[in-house]
Formats: sequence, structure tokens, C-alpha cells
Amino acid sequence: MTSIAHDKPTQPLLEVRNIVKTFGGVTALSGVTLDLLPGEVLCLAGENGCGKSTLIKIISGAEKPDSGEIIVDGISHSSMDTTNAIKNGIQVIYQDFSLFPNLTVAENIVLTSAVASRRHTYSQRAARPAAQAIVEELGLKLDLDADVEQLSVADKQLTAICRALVSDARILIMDEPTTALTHTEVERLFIIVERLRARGVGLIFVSHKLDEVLKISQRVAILRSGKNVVTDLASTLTPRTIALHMTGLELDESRNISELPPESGVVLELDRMSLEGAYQDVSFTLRRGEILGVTGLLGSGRTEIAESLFGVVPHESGIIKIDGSPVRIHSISDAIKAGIGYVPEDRLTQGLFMDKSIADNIIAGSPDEHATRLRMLDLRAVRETIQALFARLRVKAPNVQAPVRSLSGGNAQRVVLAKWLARRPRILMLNGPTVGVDIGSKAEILGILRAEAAEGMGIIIISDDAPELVACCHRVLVVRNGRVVDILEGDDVAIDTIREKVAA
Amino acid sequence: MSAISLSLPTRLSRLRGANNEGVLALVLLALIVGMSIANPVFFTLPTAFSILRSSIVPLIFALGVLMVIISGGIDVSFAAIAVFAAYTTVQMHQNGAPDLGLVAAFLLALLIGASLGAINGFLIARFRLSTLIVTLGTQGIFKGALLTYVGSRYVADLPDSMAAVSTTNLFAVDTASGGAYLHILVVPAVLMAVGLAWVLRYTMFGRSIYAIGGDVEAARRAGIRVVRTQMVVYVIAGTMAAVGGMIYVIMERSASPQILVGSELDIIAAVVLGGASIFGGRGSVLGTTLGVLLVQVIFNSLILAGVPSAWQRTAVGLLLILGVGIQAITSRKSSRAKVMDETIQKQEVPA
Amino acid sequence: MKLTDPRLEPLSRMNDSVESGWSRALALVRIEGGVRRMLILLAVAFVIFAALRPSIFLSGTNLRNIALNSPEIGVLAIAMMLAMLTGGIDLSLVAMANLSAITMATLFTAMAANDPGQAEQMFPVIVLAGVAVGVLGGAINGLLISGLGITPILATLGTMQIFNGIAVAWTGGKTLYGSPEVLTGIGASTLGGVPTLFCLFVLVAVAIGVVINRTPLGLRIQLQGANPTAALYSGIASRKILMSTYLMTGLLSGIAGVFFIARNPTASADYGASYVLLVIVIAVLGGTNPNGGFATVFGVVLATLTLEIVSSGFTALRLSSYQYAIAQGLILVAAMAAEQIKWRRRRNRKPVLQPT
Amino acid sequence: MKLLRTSAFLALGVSAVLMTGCGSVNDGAAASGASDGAKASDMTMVTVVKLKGIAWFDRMDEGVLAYGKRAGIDTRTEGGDDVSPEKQIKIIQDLIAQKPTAITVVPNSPEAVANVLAQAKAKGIITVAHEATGIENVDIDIEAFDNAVYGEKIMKSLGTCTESKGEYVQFVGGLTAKTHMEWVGAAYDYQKSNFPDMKRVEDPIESTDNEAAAYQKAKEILAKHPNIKGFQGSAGNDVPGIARAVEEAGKTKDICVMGTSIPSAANKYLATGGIDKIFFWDPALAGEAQLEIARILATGGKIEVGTDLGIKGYNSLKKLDGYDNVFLGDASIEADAESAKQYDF
Repeated sequence: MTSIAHDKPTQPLLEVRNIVKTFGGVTALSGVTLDLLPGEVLCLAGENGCGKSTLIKIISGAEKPDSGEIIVDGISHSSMDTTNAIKNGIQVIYQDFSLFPNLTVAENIVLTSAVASRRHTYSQRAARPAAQAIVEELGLKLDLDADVEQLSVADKQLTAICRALVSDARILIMDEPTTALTHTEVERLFIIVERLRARGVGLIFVSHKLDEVLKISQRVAILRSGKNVVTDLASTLTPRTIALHMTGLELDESRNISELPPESGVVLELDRMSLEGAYQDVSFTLRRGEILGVTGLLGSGRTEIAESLFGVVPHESGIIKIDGSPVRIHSISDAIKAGIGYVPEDRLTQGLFMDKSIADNIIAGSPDEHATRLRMLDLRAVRETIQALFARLRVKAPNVQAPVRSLSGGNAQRVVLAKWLARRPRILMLNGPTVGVDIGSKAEILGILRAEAAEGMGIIIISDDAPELVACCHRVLVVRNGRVVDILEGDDVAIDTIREKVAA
Repeated sequence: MSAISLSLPTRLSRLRGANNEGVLALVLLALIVGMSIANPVFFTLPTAFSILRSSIVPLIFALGVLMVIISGGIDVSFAAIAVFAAYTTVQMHQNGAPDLGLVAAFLLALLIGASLGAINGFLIARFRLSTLIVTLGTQGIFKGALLTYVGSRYVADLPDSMAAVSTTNLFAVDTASGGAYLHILVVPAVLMAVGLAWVLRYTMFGRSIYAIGGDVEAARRAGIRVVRTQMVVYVIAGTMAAVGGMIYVIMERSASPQILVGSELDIIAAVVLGGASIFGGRGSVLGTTLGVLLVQVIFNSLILAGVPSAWQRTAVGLLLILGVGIQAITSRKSSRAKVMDETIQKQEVPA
Repeated sequence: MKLTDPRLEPLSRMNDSVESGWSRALALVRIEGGVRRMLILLAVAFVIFAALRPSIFLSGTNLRNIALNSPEIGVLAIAMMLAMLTGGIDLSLVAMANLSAITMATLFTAMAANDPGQAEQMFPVIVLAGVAVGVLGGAINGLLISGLGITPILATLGTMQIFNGIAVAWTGGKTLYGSPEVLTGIGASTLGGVPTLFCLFVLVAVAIGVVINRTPLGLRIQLQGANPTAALYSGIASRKILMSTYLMTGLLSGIAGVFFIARNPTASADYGASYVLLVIVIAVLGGTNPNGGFATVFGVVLATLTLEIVSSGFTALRLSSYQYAIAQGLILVAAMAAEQIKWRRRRNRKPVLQPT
Repeated sequence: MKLLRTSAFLALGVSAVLMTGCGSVNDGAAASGASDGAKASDMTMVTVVKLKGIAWFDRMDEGVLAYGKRAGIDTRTEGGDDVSPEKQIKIIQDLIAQKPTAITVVPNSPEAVANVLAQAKAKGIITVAHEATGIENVDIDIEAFDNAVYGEKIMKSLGTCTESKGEYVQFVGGLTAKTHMEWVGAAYDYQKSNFPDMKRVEDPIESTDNEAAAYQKAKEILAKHPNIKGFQGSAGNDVPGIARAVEEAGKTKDICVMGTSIPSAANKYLATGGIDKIFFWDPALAGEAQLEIARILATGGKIEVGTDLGIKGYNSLKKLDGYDNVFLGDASIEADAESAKQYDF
């Protein structure tokens, strides 16, 4: 709780004092205090459920606090509303982006500031240059006229960043801004952040990637269970100490892979698989019990390879062999029949039935495996599967009937994982398995994957989180321009090597 | 696809329009050509004017429904609102109120329509109820209230000011195949279409409707006053319904509380056919207009085309399915093409 | 799939909070929101009318008539609920039911012209043919929706016109007369005082309830409606699911056609036109989410009975059909608004999950 | 698979019904019967009409109420809020529970309500129908006239108007509307044998009893058959819609428009010559006639050939050949611009 020494005492842009918020008797925030100075990046750290999101919502006016005050430029407010927050220069880039899927990129960028300006008319012709300007300023490649619906996750995120920046925000809150960005894109974002700091903008940065946190922020505020634990200069902290403050646990990101027994056979073999315009001549093998990392820039074709293997966009040529025999994968059901499972990139829309119960989600991929001979659900088997996975994956939820919407990112990802484990696929592919997942959950999810691999499952992790790949992958495939350019093995599986190969 | 140079598909997709309007226009054209071959009389000015005339009221309704559908809702109560507003206005005159004059009569009807629309809007925006549920409910309430409390009599004679408009034509042309008359009330319909197109495209209110239809939560976070905008949408939809009702009554030269109700699904079909997404966020005035015209051509050409009357209902259904089917197939193809485009684009990102 | 079985063992190896959560969930789930609301509404409606006009409303005749009127509407409402469960809608239900009834009447008349006795014996074949026509209609809908990808509201609006048009052309607009005695007999009979048709309706409802909640197909239908994209990525073949759903709605329409003709040995193209909107009202009143993913058969059955009771009660009170239309609208809106307010309050109370 | 199971369920249910001794929905019919000499003040009679809230049945309601006042009987009309057989069935069912003395009905589909009327009869309720020739399970069906004669009468006028030649078209409210089909059928037959130079150029066209639709279809007809000489309408909204199209085409003088309608809807066009003649009967009197028959039956009287109901047009009932219980009045009215003015409905 030490207040940091500055050269001269500047008035904070934003102060929150003793914010208390309860939801039906459960305390989400109990007296949280925070200040943000002009030109600084304050990192807000904490595990999912620690109250970060609630705090952001209160600052941005989406929720009202029970007590406490929000002071912007020295003026105290007992609560905010969204319009007031925007008027006061507060902008939030939400984790789910809050974009309009049916509108173009340009419009998404411009609309919010147009709303805040309370003008009545809207001119597409005037709007586009403004959007163009910010996109160019950030050095991005975004098709301004594309519908946001059709963008990749990363492009959506970039659009959301552009939108926040276009309206001259003075207080910018970024909720996990880098989760879907590749390393180079993160670097670019950081340059932008520096530029904003120079302009006197204050940024609150929420991230689970601790090395990034320390790199970008001047101060770090750590919350645990709705309380301030520590606020300190970034230079005095290490990932280890942050993790310790957040979880009370020691963080282990060291390389931990099992020895593959020499007799363990090849479960998947690709021979010159190609899809025009996406990837060419992709060949690799995956052994039983092996965890294979696939990395590369966004658009390198890494996601397309996975989606072809899963039958979403079928490949055009080449041979896929599973357990030595060639298989035809032209649809998702082909892939599933062949024993392939896929945890998709976009968890919320592709992976989960948000309003359905955890139980329904877990069983969603394997109703036939839990059917009696009369094509009825075998309720006993269903129950056993759900209970076993619920317990084994340690999903934190009041019960299995709770809707998935009520879960945090890490717990939601466990549910997606559970859906596939309920089927026991031979090969499980995971695209960004720990994106938006807190540290504790991340370690647990990797642990689960290691355990599954140890039991003979072949696992492919598509990720650009180098530490994560190093932590659990036997080998790492580097994809560039639709081709596999490197297969890193043994000591080559190291953070710096991976980053270097990806960016080459 | 791959054999053709990239520019052609792009150009084609421009032609197709954001909501498949191009394909719809082609379907409409094909239908007109087909009908004209079946019976040359179809391809004459009187027929064209007649179809335009029959499209006036459906178009006005469809515009209101379009706005509601873009905002992510659906409205099945507009016909009830239309009858309520128009019949009540006429009935007041019938009960001894002086002839208000056309403008005042319209204003009264619009006021009624706006109030009923406000009821819809209030229930939807405040209670966050499903729009289908609310408008299904209010549809019954409005019609029931009209017949219970306002009256049920057929009114044969409109106030003079309204009756005068009934037989006014914008122009009348004598052609070989008989007189062709374009009714004056085409004008307000066209004005409303143009007006709504402008509002949707060039005002913050219009863009807010799209935004809300795209993602309500995001709209709220962006500072759009969702409740207020939804209220306004339903008030305007109610007002437009009232205009439609008044025009219907004027063109019919009589008023009865039993008119219009039952036509809701045809109107909604025309709007969806016009490319509006039933899930909200998408739709255009141009597409809706084409959709309405297509449905009206289907409805009003079967006798000319020589379809026996016993088979006309079937023919309407078949043509509808045909039109929608072509739409569905082409839009599916285009979405497949989009996936390809996207991957190509990604490929071009420099490393 | 819903784990509503009260015998369900608590998760033995879970920690305490999870365990108490279970029992809380069970208490909540046993009577789900929509169903509970409908039970209350039903009881309230019944008590009001029973109190106001006991001699008429509580008479055996009236109660039996309510039970006699419900099956055909109820079966169609369940079909509508199924379509809505996948996020669709089926406007062609009544038209299919009429085609089914017309098929049966035509077949019977044709057979009876040759040999009346044999026509009677062929009654199962005739019924099967009627149901088959419904299934065929459903197959056409399914093909258009799952195969061609046409929006359900447009596809079924089109097929409604087509089926209805075929019925008109087939009958020349006339009402056909004729149905096997057995069928008419079933329509007029009671089992222990309850009309047989109502018992059959309950059977159908239970069967559909089992399909939705206790079979892989039903689970997939629910998931498909809840999130089509996630369903795709979970390996749920949406085409197959939609096809099965619309086959089922067709089947139910066919059954409704059998109910039509059992109640009244006539068949015509324009019977039941007012049911098209009514069954949508019943389905949503019964707790079906028109956007898909959520519905209960029990709720729909209760909604059917509630509206029947209110409508009978209104006639007993000598109120007009227009006043009933107002009441129906008010019930729909008020019930949903009450539910929504309660739901929102509950959501605000929902605890934030604490990390352990 | 699930189809199989569902059908298994069904089969099970059906066989269960067949095996258990079945009751009947008509059980417990306390066939009180119509006791002779019942007092008028104890009687309740309900007229179930096709649809509430339209001019025609509003007028019938006037007759029903007037009759009730006069006879001291509790009378009223009931009806659905749209034209549907299923709503009428439901209303009659609900009425049975109230045990009125008589139910009179103007059915949307005579066949469809026959079954529920049987239930009413079983409970001892007197049943009378109107506009429903051939309906089963009613004590008496009273028609304002013989449908065939009525159709011929319209054609006679139309033929005279078109000077026995030229093309003509018939409109019906719905292809499923039985009386409409009978009228146009009889008219068509009459034309074939009496006006050989006239030609029906289309099958009967369906207006869905919607004036706008009648107008549109008439315009199509005018475009397709420029030499058309005559229109026959059946639903009340047919001729006004047709007349509007004819007026707009400027052919009021060349084309004869005739058919069933009501004065209030047709007056405007009768005045301009758009409609040449309308045919109808007074629904108020038809309503009274139904109730009077019910009263006679309730007090033990009989309806026979020649019975005088004391209501204009129903002074000497005739019996329709081939039916036991169908009686005809002579209540049809034809009116031109002048004579239509005296009717206020």
C-alpha cells in the first residue's frame, strides 16, 4: 500500500476510494482504493473473480457501487453512468470487445465517439477518414469496409483498440488487450501505449501475461478477493512475486514434459496437406502421449491447419493418417468420428452454450456415447461423466446446473475441455487454450493436458504464448506463410528461439 | 472461383449488395419477364401502376417492420395499430365530430398510432421482454379494445376531406390497354421510404438502431441510450402503421375494424425476403422495397398468368419458396466465397 | 438433458459449498420458472371462474369440454415449441394437419365406397396414412430449412400456402365428410371420465418430453437452438437435427390431423386457421424462448389448459370474444413481465464466484 | 427411431382405449327435454354467428335483441373474433355447459359444427341453424330462400343487364364457402341453359371476403379480359371492390356488377352506377326467424310446410326437397340504387 514517490505531486487523473460492491449479500469489492496518474500505466492484476471486472464496470459506469467515491480530475462522483464516463474521458476496451458485428470496421471505430458527442446526424463520408487516421497512426492493416462479424479475433481486438483511442480518451482501461495478439502485434501496441503516455493519458491495464505486465506498466495494483493486496512499483516486482500476491501460491512456469516412451506410436500423420490460399504442403507427425505446439503469426495458417484437421474448412489435397490408416476429413463429424477433438479459439461463440448449464455443456459433444441401446440417454452414465469431470477439472461453480455464463474465463475453458474429455478423443487440438485464463487456472489446465497426454492422448496446442509452449510441449511447429518452416525439438524449445523463429 | 480474377467476384459482390438486394432484383426481374411471357397484358403501364398502387400500404407497413427488425425485434401488432388508429379517427367523425380536414385527421391518427407504439416500446424497453411476446399480446389487446370500446360498424362514407383523396391520381395515362392511373398516395409511400433510408443511414438515431440490433450490450456500453432508442423505434413504427392504416382506409373509401389484421406474416415475409436479418442488425430500405414488390407481383399476377383459382394459393407458396430459395442458395455461396477471400487476405499479410 | 432427478446423489467428493449448491439447484429446478408460473396462472384462472360461475364452470360438461378442446391445440403448440426450440418457427402446422385429415377422409370415403366393412377394418392404415402425410410435409419443411438454408419463417410461410393450396385444390374447397367409426368412437369416448383424446394428448406430450429431455437427439436439439455455432464445433450435425425437428413437427401435425377428424368426422382446407397465431402464443406463454434453446413441454401443456379455461370462463361470464382477446394479450404480457422482473431480481442477487 | 417410439406410444394409447370399456363424452346427458309449455321468462336462447363485429351480424344482433324483448326471452349473440369453424365449435361447447333453451347457429362450416351440435341435442338443447343447408344434428335449418333459386335470380338479372351476351366472371368469398359456391354454381348452370351467348371466362375467383383483394383481382380481370361484360359477387365485400375497379377503368356503363352485398357497403357504388343491383336478405329478420322457430319447438309446437313465423319473408315456410329439416322462407331482397336507400344496415 505504499504510495509511490514522484518527482512532484501531480493530481491523479482518477482516484477510486473505498469502493464497496455486493451482489445479493456476496461481497465483490470491499473497500478498494486506487489512483491513476497522468502518463502512467497501472496494471491491475488478480485472479479471475478477484473483483477486477467489477471494478472496471464501476469506473466505466456499467455498475453502481454500494459506497465509496470515484474522483475524476479532483471532482468526486458517487457513481458513474456510461455516458458520463465517456464524457470524462474514460474509455474501456472490454475483453469481449463489445463491437457491433453487423457494422463495418470504420463505423465501429467512429460510432462510440459520435454517440458521446451527442450529434444527431451521422456521415459515413466524414467518419471514414477519422477511422482511417487512427488505423494508420497505429500502423495497422485493417479493412475498414469489412463487417466486424467476419474479422478474426485479433482484428476485432485491434478494432476495439482503435475505437477507444479515436475519441481522445484520457483514462483508458484495457481488459486483457493482448490475449489475441501475436508477439509483434503486442510490441506494436506497446509502442502505441508509450505514445499515449507521452500525451498524458493514464492507462489501466489488465492482463494475465505477467512478463508483459512488468514490461509495460509503471505500477502494479494487485487485488485478491475484492481487496487491495499490494500496490507497488513495477520495478520492484517479478512475475513470481506478483503471482504469489495474486494467488498466494508459487508459480511454476518451468518446462515440465514427460518422457515419451520409445514404443509410443504415431497417432496422427499429415502428408503434404494443402488448402489453396491458406497453407501448403503441411507434413508432420504426432505421437501418442505427445504434446505438440503449433505457433506462428496470426494469418500464418496455423488456425486454418487446425480447422482443416477438424473438418471446418476441409483440406484440398494431401493425406491424413490416423493410427497409420488414411482417413477422409470433409466435415466436423468426419473429424470427430476419426477421434479428433478441437477446443476453438473463440470460446464464447464457438465453444460454449453460454445460457445452458455446465452439465449440458459437458455432455454436448458426446450424447451418443452416453446412450442406451434404445437411443435414450443413460442418465447414470451421464451423471457419472459429469461429476467425474466436474471434480477432476475442478470447475469452480455452485453446481453443475449453473449456466456457463456465470463462470469466469478459466472455468469456462475447463468446461470446453471437459466437453472433449467426455468423448476421450485420440487427438485433441486446442487453439489458444489459456487465452483470457488466470494464472492459477492456466497452470491447472496445462496440468490436465499433461495428464491426458500421459495416458496416451495426442495433443496439439496452437498458441503464441511462448512460455506456455515451452512449459508443456515436446516439440513446437513454427508456421509461416502457410508452410511449416521449423520443427523445434529438445533444447530448441525455448522462449527466445520460438519468438525469433516466429518473427523471422 | 479461383480461376476468375479477384476483381470480378468483388465487383459481383458489390452488385449483389450488402443484403443480397441485387439477387432479389434479378429474381423480381425474372418473375416480371416470366409473367409477361405468360400473358403480354402483364407488361403494360396499367398493370405496373396497379401493382404499385397495391404496394403502397404493404410498403409503409414493411418500412415500420424493417426498422423494428433491424433493431433486433419483430412486430406483429402493426396491423392492429393501423386499424385502431384509422378506424377510431373515422369513427369520431361518424359520431358527430366535425370533419377535421385531412391534415388534422392524419395528425389524430398518427397520435393514436404513436401512443399504441409507445405501449409496445414501453413494455419492450422497460421490462426487456421478447418483442414477439409483447406484440403478440398487444395485437390482441388493441383489436379487442377497438371492437369492444370503439365500435364495430362498417363505415361506408369517409369524411369528405378524406374521401376527396380517394379518387385523386398523380397521373392518368390513356394507353391502348386502357387507362393507367397512378394513385396520389404513392407519393407519401415513396417519401417515407426515402425518409427512412436517410434516417437509417445518416442519423445517429438510425445508426443506433443498427448498433442495438447488432449487440444490445455493446450499444449500452457505447453510451447509446438503448431504452430511449427502442421507445422511439416503436413509437415511429406505430406512427407509420397509423399512416398505413389511414392510407388503406382512404384507398378503400370505407372503414371497418376487421380490415388488415391477418396480413402481418405477409409483410414480415416481404421484409425478410428483402434481406433483413430476423436476428437484427441488418436490412435496407431498398431490399425491403424490392421484397414488397416481389410479393405484390406474385399476389397480383396469377389471374393474368392463367393460374386456375383453385391453385392460386399453392402458386403463391411455390413462388415465395422459389424466390427465397434462390436468395438462400446465393447468399450461402457468397458466404463460402467470403471464407476463401478471407484466407487469401490473411495470406497477403507480410511477415 | 436436465438432471432433475430428485434421487440424484450429491457430489460426494465435492466440497461443502458445491454440495449445498446442489440441493439449492434441485429445489430450484424441480419446478422451473416457466412451469411454476403456468401452474400459478392455471390455478388462479380456475379459482376465479369457479368462484364467479360455479354452476356453469364447474359442471362436468364444461370441464370435459375443456379437456376435449385442448388436445388438437396442445399438440400443435408442442410442435411449435419444438420448432422454436431450434430457434425456428413453423407456420405450416395447421395446413399440414388439415392435409392429414383430408387424406384420411378421402381414403376412408374411397374405401367405403367399395366395401364399408373393409374400410372400417383398414382404420390403422388410414390413420397411418394421415400421419405419414404430416411427416411428409415436415420432411419438405426440413429439406427447405436444413438443406437449402431458408429462414424457417419464410420457408414455412411458403409451405403453409402450398399445403393449404393443395388442400383447396384437392377438395375443391368442400368440406369432406367421413371417418372410420373407430376413430370417431375414440373421439367421443372417455377413460374414467376423462376424454380419451385428452389422454392421448398427455401421452404425446410425455413422449415429446422424453425425446427432448432424455435422448441424445433432444439434447442436440436444445443445444442447436442455444448456440448453432457452438453446436457445429461440438460435432452436432445441424442439418440432421433440423431435419429431425421438422419431421417431428410434421408428425405432430399429422397427429393433430387425426385429432381433428376423431373429434369431428370432417376435414376441410380452412379448419383451424386461427390456431396459427394461437399456438405461438401458447408456446411462448408456456415458457418457450422463441430464440431457441429453452422450452418445457409441461409448461406448454399448462399454457394450453390455461387459455382454454380462460376462454371457457369468459363465455360463462357472457363476455365477448373480443374481451377474451384483450384478456389473452394481457395474460401473455403480464405473465412475461412478472417473470422478467423476478428473473432480473434473482440475477442481481447472484453471488460472484469467489476463488478458493 | 424416435418416430417409432412415439407411434408405439400412440398405438399403446389407442389399444388401451379399445380394450377398456370406454365411456362417452356425451355421458350423463340429463336429457331434460323441452318441457311443454315452458315459460318464456325462463328461456335463454343464444345465436352463434360466424363472426362478431361486422355489419351483417351486428344487424342480426339487432334482430335477436329485438325479438328477445318482444318475446320476453333472454336472447343474445355470440361469435368468434375471426371467421373460423374451430372458434364456433368452442363457443357452442362452452354454451352447452350453460344449458340454454336453444342454440341457433349460422355456421362457418356446417359439417364441422355438426358433431358439437349433436352434443347439444343430447343435452336437450334445441338447435336451429341458418345458412347451412344439409347440416346434421339440428332440429330445424331455416334458410331465407333456396340457394339455387337465389343464384338463378342473380344470373337472371345479370343476363338481362348484359343483354344475354358477353363474358362474365364470378367471385366467391372463399372457395371453401359452401353457400357462395352453391350460388355461383346455380347461376352458372342457369346461364349455360338460358344465356348460351354468355361465357364464364374464369373459374370462381376467391376474394377472401376482402374488399382490397376483390378490387385487385377485378383489376386483373379487366386487364386480362378487356371485353368483360359482367361480374357476379358473393361475399359482401366483393361487389364494392369490383365496382371500384370498374369505376376506375371508366367502364361503369359497359359492365354489369351484381351480387350479394349489404346496402350500407354498396350504396355509394349503387349511386355511381358502379354496382347495378345487389341481392341480400335481412339478417335481423333471419335472426328473429331462428329464435321464433326455437320458441315454437320449446313450447311443444311443430314446424311444418306453411308455418307462419309472423316475420316478414317467413310467412309461409316451404320445405326443401330431399331434406327433412330444411325450411325455406321467401326473404330474398333485390335492390337497386333507389330501393337500397330504405335499409339502414
